[in-house]
Amino acid sequence: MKKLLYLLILCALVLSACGTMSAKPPAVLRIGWAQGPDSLNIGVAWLASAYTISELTYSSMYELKLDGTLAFDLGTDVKRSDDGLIYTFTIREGVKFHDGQTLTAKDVAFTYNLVKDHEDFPTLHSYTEHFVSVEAPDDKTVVITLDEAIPNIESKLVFLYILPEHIWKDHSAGDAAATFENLEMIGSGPFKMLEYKPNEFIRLGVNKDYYGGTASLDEVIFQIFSSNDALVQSLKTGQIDLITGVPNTSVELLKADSNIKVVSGSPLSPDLADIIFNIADPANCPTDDGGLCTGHPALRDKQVRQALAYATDKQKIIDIILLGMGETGVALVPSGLGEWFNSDIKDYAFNLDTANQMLDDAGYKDTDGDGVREMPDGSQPLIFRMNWPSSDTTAPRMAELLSETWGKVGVKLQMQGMESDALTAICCPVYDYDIMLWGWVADPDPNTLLIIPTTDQIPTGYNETGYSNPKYDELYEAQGRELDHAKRVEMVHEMQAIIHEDVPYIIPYYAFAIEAHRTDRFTGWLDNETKVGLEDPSALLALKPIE
Amino acid sequence: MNRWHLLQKKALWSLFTIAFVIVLNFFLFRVLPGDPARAGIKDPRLTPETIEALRTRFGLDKPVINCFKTINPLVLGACDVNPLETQFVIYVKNLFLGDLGVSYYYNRPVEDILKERLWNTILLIGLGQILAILIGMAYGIFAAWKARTVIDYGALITGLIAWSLPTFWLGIILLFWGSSHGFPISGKSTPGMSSYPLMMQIGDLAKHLFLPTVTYTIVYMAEYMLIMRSSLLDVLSEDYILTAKAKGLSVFQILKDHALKNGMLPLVTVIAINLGYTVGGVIQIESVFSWPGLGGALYEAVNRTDFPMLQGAFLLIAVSVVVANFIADLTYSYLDPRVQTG
Amino acid sequence: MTSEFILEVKGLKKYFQAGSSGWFSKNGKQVHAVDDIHLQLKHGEVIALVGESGCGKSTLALTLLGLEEATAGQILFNGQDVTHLADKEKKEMRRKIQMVFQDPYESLNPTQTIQEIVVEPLVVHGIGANETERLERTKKALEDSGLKPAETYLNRFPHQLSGGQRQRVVIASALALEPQLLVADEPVSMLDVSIRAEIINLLAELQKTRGISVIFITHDLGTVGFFADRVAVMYLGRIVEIGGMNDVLKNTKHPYSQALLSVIPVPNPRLRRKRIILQGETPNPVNLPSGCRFHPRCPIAEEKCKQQDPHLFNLNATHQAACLLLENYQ
Amino acid sequence: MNVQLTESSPAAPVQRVNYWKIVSRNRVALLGILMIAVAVIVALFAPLIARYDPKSSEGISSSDVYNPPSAKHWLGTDDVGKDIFTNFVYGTRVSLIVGFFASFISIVIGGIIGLMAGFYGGRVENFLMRFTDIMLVIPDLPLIVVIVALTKASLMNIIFVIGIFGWTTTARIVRSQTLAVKSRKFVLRAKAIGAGNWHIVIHHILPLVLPIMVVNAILVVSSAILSESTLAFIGLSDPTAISWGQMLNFAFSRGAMSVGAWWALVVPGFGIVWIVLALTLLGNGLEQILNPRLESHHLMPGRPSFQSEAEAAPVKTGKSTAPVLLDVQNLSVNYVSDGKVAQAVRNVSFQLHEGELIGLVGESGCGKTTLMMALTRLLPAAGEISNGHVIFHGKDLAALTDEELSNLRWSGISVVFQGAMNALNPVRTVGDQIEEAILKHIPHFPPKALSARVEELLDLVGISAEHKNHFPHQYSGGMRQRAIIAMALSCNPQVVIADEPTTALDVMIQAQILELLDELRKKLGLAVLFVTHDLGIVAEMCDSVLVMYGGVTAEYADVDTIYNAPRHPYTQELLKAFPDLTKPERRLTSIPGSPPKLDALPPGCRFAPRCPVAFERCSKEAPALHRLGENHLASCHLVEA
Repeated sequence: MKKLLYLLILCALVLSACGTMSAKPPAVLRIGWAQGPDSLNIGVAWLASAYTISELTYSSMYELKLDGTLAFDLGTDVKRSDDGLIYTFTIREGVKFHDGQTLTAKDVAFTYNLVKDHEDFPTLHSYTEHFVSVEAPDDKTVVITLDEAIPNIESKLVFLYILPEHIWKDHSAGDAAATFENLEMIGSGPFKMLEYKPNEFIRLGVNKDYYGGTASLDEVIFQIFSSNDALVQSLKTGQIDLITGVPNTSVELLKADSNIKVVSGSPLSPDLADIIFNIADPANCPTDDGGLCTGHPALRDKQVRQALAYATDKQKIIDIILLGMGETGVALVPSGLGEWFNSDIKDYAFNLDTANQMLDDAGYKDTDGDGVREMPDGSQPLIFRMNWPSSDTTAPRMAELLSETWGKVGVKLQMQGMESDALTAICCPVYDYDIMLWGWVADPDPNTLLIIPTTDQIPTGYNETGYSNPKYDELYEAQGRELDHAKRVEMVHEMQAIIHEDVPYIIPYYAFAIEAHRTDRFTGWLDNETKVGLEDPSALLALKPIE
Repeated sequence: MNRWHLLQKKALWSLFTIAFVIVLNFFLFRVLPGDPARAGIKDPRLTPETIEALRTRFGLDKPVINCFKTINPLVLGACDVNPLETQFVIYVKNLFLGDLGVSYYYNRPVEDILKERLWNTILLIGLGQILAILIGMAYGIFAAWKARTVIDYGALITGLIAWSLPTFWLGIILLFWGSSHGFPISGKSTPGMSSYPLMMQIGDLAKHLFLPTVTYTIVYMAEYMLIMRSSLLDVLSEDYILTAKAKGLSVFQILKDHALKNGMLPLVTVIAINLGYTVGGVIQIESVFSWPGLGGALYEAVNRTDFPMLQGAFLLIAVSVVVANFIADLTYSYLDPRVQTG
Repeated sequence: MTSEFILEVKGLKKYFQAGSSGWFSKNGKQVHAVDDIHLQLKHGEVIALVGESGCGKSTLALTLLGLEEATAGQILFNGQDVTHLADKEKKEMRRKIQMVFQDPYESLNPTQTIQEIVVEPLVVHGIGANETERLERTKKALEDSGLKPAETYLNRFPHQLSGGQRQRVVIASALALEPQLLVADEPVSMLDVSIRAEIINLLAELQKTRGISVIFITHDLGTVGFFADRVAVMYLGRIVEIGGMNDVLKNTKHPYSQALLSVIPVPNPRLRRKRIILQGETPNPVNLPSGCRFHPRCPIAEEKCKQQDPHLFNLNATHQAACLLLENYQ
Repeated sequence: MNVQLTESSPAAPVQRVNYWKIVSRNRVALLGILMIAVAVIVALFAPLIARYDPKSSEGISSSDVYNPPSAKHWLGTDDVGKDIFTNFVYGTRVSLIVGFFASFISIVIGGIIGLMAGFYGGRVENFLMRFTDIMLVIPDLPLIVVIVALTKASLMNIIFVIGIFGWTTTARIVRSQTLAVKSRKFVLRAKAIGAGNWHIVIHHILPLVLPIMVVNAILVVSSAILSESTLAFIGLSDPTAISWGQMLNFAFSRGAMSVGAWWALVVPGFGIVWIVLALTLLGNGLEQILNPRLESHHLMPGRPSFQSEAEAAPVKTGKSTAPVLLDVQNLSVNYVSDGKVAQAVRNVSFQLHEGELIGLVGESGCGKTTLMMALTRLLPAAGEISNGHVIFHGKDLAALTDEELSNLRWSGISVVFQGAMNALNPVRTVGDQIEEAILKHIPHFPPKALSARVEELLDLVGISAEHKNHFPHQYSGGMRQRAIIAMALSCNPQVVIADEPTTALDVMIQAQILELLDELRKKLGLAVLFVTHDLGIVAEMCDSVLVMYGGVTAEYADVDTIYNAPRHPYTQELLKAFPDLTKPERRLTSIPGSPPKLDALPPGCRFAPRCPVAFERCSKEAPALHRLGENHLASCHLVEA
C-alpha cells in the first residue's frame, strides 16, 4: 500500500517536472563553492559562506558596498546623542519578511537583544559589546543605548542581520537559540531560501517584494563542490556560472578560456596571513592564565625581528605561493580596508646584507661556525620553532621559503604543522612557541584587527605575540572614542606605523580574492571593479540572462 | 560447542569489543594532546565569558570522571562528584539514547549528519565489496584452475600490482582520467539534481558512484583474487578433489561442488579480518572523490578539529566493523560445518 | 641403588580437562587418559607396552618423564618419589630417564645440525668440562648409535639424513646423557618396514651393553618380541594384562589381549587363525563404561562385568590380568 | 621447512649459501630484492642522484610552477616550481625510514606478544589474543589518523604511531607459528632432556618462528609505507621531510588536477607502487619458499599418453579361469618436470580376473601408487603414461578421451583412497557425496529411491542411516573409511582399487575394515587391486601378489609361492624384515639403504645396490622378467634358467 502511494507520488513528481520544463526556463545562476555554510543559524555560524547566504537572505541596518564603504540598508536615518551614547535609528516601513509578515523596529530590537544576551553566539556577540539596551518605542524607531561612545557603530551593525521575532522568539531562551537550525531561514533580503541540502546545494529564489529592486534572476543555486578541482572543472564545462574562490593554480587555465573571465582584487573581508613572533616577556608572563612564555629570547629583540623582516622575500612568496595573485603586506590593516590602510609606510625591502649586518651589529654572531648565529652571550643558537595549522596548505610552502632565506642570515627553523587546536593550546596566553604562521579574517572596520596587539588582550589570549606598547594602547583607546572620522583615520595609520616599526608580526602579503565567471550566460557582471565578493547583493541583482 | 553457543559467545565478544571502543573513544580524545574544549571554540579572539558559555553548551565544564577534572592536562578533582554528572557517564548515557553530541562545525547533532553519511558509505562499500568479491573470486578460481599457465601468471602479476597500488593514488589517477571523460569528479550527486525526475537522479548517482566504486573494486578485488587463487590451489590439491575426479565428475562440477565452498572459507576469514583495514581504504576513496560518507566525515572532522564529529565517526566506523565482523563470523560458521557442529 | 626396582608406579592417574575452557565456558568433564596404573620395572628390564591409540600408553610415558603432571598416584624412581618435583630436581631426574620419540622427522629441530642436537643435552646439564670433551662425547654417542664415522654427520642437518639415520640421531642424543631408563615411544612405526629391524636391533644392543632399563611403547608386538622381557597390554588407561613375553603371547588370558593379538596380521598365508574382531570402537575416555571398562565390547562379558571393576588378578608369579572371569583362575 | 636462518650455528656458512641459493631460484623474490635494492641505492645516494637541492627555491619564479617534464626538469615541477625528480629521489628516504622503523616496532611488539601467547598458553594466551582480536577489529587507519592529528605529525610520531598499531597480524602469525612449533616433538624432546623455557624459546622456537617473522616483517614494512603515504596524503606529514604522500597531497590540494599536471600526481604514486610492489613480491616469494606449494593440482590437464616401445607379446598372469577384467600390459609411467624425465613405473604387466584380489607390495617410493593412479589416469599433471595399455572391457584406458574415461571411472573402476579424512570433502555431508557419485553416472536415478540407495550402501558397510546427513568430521576414522568404501561401491563397479585403505588405522579397526572388504568382495564378486606395504595383510587376504621395486615388477606369484618360495632377493629380504607375532623370538634383519630415487636409477638391476647376493652382472645389465612357473614371474639374473 505504502509502496503504491510512493509510486503515485513519484509519477506526479515526474509529471510536474515535465510540466514546468516545457515553460520558459527560469534564469538560474549557479555559483560553485568549495565549502558550504556550517549553519544557517547565523548566531553560531563561523564560515564566510554562512555570512554570504545571510547577506542575500537578510536585511541589516547597514550594508557593505563593493568599494568597502557602509551604506544604509534597512535604516533610513540615524541620530546620535551628543555624548555619543544613544543612537536613534529610523528604519524603512513596509518591509516584509519572506513569509509575508511585516518587519518592524520590534524585530530589530529583538535581534539586537537576542545577540546581546547570547554569549554562545561566538562571533556576533562581540558586536554588541558596548550595548546597554535596545528598544523599539514604535514600529519604525530603534533606540540603542551604549555604555561608551564608539566611532564605528555602522560596522557593528552591518553583520547583525534582522531576524523575525515571530519565529525566533520560540528559540530565544537558553541553549535553544544556539541549537536552532533555522532551515527556513526567513529573512527580508533580496533572496529567499528555497531548498537546502547540507554539503550539496542551497537554492535561493528571488524575493519579488524586495525593497531594493528585483533581480532579473529567478534563482541562485550555490553548489557545494568538495574539491577545488571539481569546482574549476565545472566552471569550464558550464555546469556553473561563477566561482568565488578560484585556486591560484587554476588562474592561467581559466584565463585561457574565452568564455570565462577571471577577476581578482583585494577582498572585502580579507584573510590576513601573519608571521607571528612570540615576544611575550617572561617577566610579565600571564601565569594566572596558564602563561609559560617560553619564546626564544632573541625574538624579543626588535633588531632581530627587523632583520628577519629584511630577510623575508615577500615578492617571492607571492610569486610562488600565490602565483603572483597578491600584493606585499605591510602592517596589520590590509589594503582591502581602503582608507584605513596606511599606504605611506615604507616596507623593509628584501636585503640579506642589511639583515646580516643588523644581526652582526646587534651582537648575534655565529661563534661556533655551524652556520647558525648564537645569542650575544653565546647561550643559545638562533634556532626557532615554527608552527602552523596543518589544515593550511600554503603555510608549509611559506615555511620552506622562510627557512631558506632566513637560513642565509644564520637563523634556523624547526618546522611543524599542528592541528589548529593544538596550536591554540601553545599559542596564547600560554606563549609556548617561537614563531607561528597563522592569520586573521578582517572586519570592514579596522578595530577588530587593531585591538589584537594591545596589552589588555595579553591575558585573554587575543594578543598572540605578547606585544605591549603603552603608546599603541593609548592610541587604540583614543581611536575607539574618536568620533571625528578623519582624525580616527590618522590615528589608525599611526598605529600601523608603530606595529610596522616594532615588527611583532611580519605580514608577508595581502592575497587577492579571485573570482571567475562565465560570460556566455549572463551579462552585467561587475567585472571592472577591482573588488570582488558576494557580500554586496547588488552584484547579483545587476545580472541579466543572455537569451 | 554448538552453533547457538558460538553465536552467543561471538555476540558477547562483539559487545565487549564495542564497549572497549566506546571507552577508548572517550578517553582517547581526552588523553591525547589537544584540548577538545579549545577545539570547539576555535578562535582565540572570544571573550572568556563566551568560552565558558560554549564549554557549558558542549558539556565540557563537567569533570571527566570522578576524581579527575581533566585528564590532559591532568587536573585532579573532587571524588565525591555525582557520577551521573561526569562527562563519561553523560557520554555513555547519551550514546544509549542515540545522542552523539553536537558537531562543533555544523552545529547540528552528530547523529543526524552521520546517519545520512552512513548510508552513503554503505552504498559505496556494499557495491564495491560485492563487485570485488564476485570478480575477485571468479578471477581467482579461474587463475587457480589454469595454474602455471599464462592466465595464472598474468592474474598473479596484475593482482600483486593492483594490491600494491595506494588506494588514494589509484583514486587520483582514475579521477584524472575520469575528469576528461565526462565523469563527475566529486560528491554523490550533481547539485540541484533532487529537483529532477527519479530516473535521472539514479543515473546521476550511478555516474557519481562509478569512479569511487571502480577504485574500491580494483584495490580489494586484487586481494580477494590472490586469496581465492591461493586457497583454491590448496583445495585443488586436496585428496577429495582427486576423489571427485575419480568419481568421474567434470571439471566444472568439481569446481562448483567441491572447490568453491571450501576455497571460500579463507576468503571469508580474510574479508572479516580486513574489514577494519577496508575502512581505511574508504577514508582515502571518500576524501579523493569527496564522497559524503563516514570516511569523508572523519577526514573532514580531522581537518576541522570537530571533536564530536570525529568521535562519532570513529565510533560508528568501529562499531560497523565489529558488527560486520560478527556477520562474517556467522557466515563462516554457516559455510563450515566443522564450526557448526564440531 | 637403593631399590630392587628402577621404576615403581603406584596408582598413577592422569586426567585432562575435556574441551577448551575459555573465559566464558567451563565444563567439568575429564579425559581419563591414564587411570590407576601399577607397574614395576627392574634394573635392566625391558617392558613392552601395547595397546591401540587412545589407550593412554603415550600419556603414561610423558607422565613418567614428568612432562605431564600426574593427577594422582606415585612414581618412584630408584625408590625415590619423583611424582612432583621442583624444576631443578626434575632436570636432574631427566638426566637419568630419557625418551625416544615416535617420529624422527618431527623430533629433530630442522634448524640445528646433528652436532648441536646431540650436544644439546650435555650443554643443558653442564656435562663435560669443555667444548672438546663434549665433542668427544657427541662423537662417541653417534658412533655408538651406528652413525660412523661421526665426523661426516656432525655438520649435517636432519633433512639431509634418511629416516633411519634420524632415529639414530635421536637415540644418540638420548644416550649422550647415559640414562638409566629409556622410554621409547613407538620408535619405528614411522619408518619403512625394511629398516625397522636395524633400529630395534640397535636399541636391543645398547640395552644389553649398557644395562639400561627400557619401556618400549608399541602397537606391534612382533618387532620387540625377541628383546622385551615383559609385555603390558593397555586398554582405556588401564593395564589389562601384564606378564612375561611368552606368557602373554602364547597364553593370552584377557579377552581384549586375545582379540588384539588375533587381529595383528601375520605374514604367513598358510596360517589360518581365528580372528576375534571386536565391533565398534574404543569408547571415549571421557565417559567410561561402568564396571569393567571393556565389557561393552567383550565377547564373553557376563552380567557382573557391568557392575564390578576388576583389578589385576595373579595368574602365575609373573602373569596378571584384569578380568573378572579369571578371578579364580588358579 | 627447508630454510634455515639461524646465523649463530657453526655451520652457518653452509646455510647461508643454501638460503641465497633458494631465494635466487625464486624469480619473484629475486625481482623484489632487485627492486628494493634500487630503492635503497636511490635513498642512500639521493644527493648524488638528485639534480637540485630540495630545500632551495633559488631562481624559482611563478612561471616555474607545474612545468611539464623537460630537459631541465625531467619529471616536471610541482606547485611551488620545484623539481619533482629531486623531491621524488629524496622521498625514497622517508618511505624507507618510516617503513623500516615502524615495522621494527610492530614486529618487536607483535613478536613478543605472539611468542608469549603461543608459548605460555592458558590465561596469558587468552588475554593477549583477545586483546589482539580487539585491536584487529578496531579500524587502524582511522585510529592512526586521529592520533597523529591530535599529537603532532613529526616523523618520529608517525613512525611510532604506525608501529604501535601495525603489530596485530604479526602477533597472530607468530602465535600460531609458535603454537605449531611448540607442538612439534623436538620441543618435547628438548623438555625431556631437561632444557628450561628460555633455552627452548631461544634454541627451538625462535629459529623456526623467525623465517615467518621475516616474511611478515616485509609485508608490515610495505603496509607501514602505505600508511605513511596515506597519512601524508591526508595532510598529516612531517613538513621537514619530503615524502611521496606529501608530494601527492600538495599536488592534489593545490590544483594539479585542474591544471592537468599529471606528472605531479603520477610520479610520487609510482614511487609508492614501486617500493610496495617490491616488498610484496619479496614477501610473496619468501612465503612460497617457506611454504612450498605443490607444483600441480588435481584439475590441471594431464600429459597425453603415448607408446614409446614396440608392442611386446602380452604377458599372462594368474591361474584363474575367470575372465580377465583388467589387463595391464607393459605399462610405463614417467614424471616430467623442468624437462627432466624420471621413470616411475616401467613395463609392468598383470591381469586382474573377476573376483581376484591382487596385492601390490613394496617399500614407499617403489611406484605402487603411481601404477595405481595410472590405471585410471589420475596421475598428477607431471605424470604421463609413456607406454603400454590398460584394457578394460576391450577399451584401452590409456587412450580414451577424458570424457569417455570420466564415464568409466567409478561405474567401472572405483578407488578406495588412503587417508579417509582427506578423501572426503569436509564441508559436504557424507550422504551427499555418495549421492553425487550415483547421480553422475545414473543421471535419472529416481530421486525418491536415491536416499534409500545411499542408506542401503551405508548399511552395507555397517553405518546406520542416521549418519547419512553427518559431515566427515563427525565420523570416526574407521567410519570414514567405511563411508569411502560405500562410496566406492555406489555405482556397482567391477574393479576396486584400494590404496593402503587401512594405513593409519588401529589394528582392530584395520581388522574390521579388511573383513568388510573381504566380505563385500565375495558377496559382490569384485576384483580388487590392493596396494599395501603390510605383508601380513597380503598374506591374509590376497590371491596373488605383485612385488614392485624401483618401478619394475620384482616378482609376481600367487600368495603361497611368494611367502614360501620367493625367488627374488628383494622379496626374500622383505620377508626377513617383517615381524611375525607367532615367532616372537625371531630376530629381524633389515635391508640396508633405501629404494632408488626415480631420477637417479642405478644402471643394471635397480635392486643391485642393496642386494646381498648381487654380482657383477647385476650392476651392468637390467634383468628381464623371467617366467618361473605358470603363475610365477621374477626379474633377477639369478633365476635365469
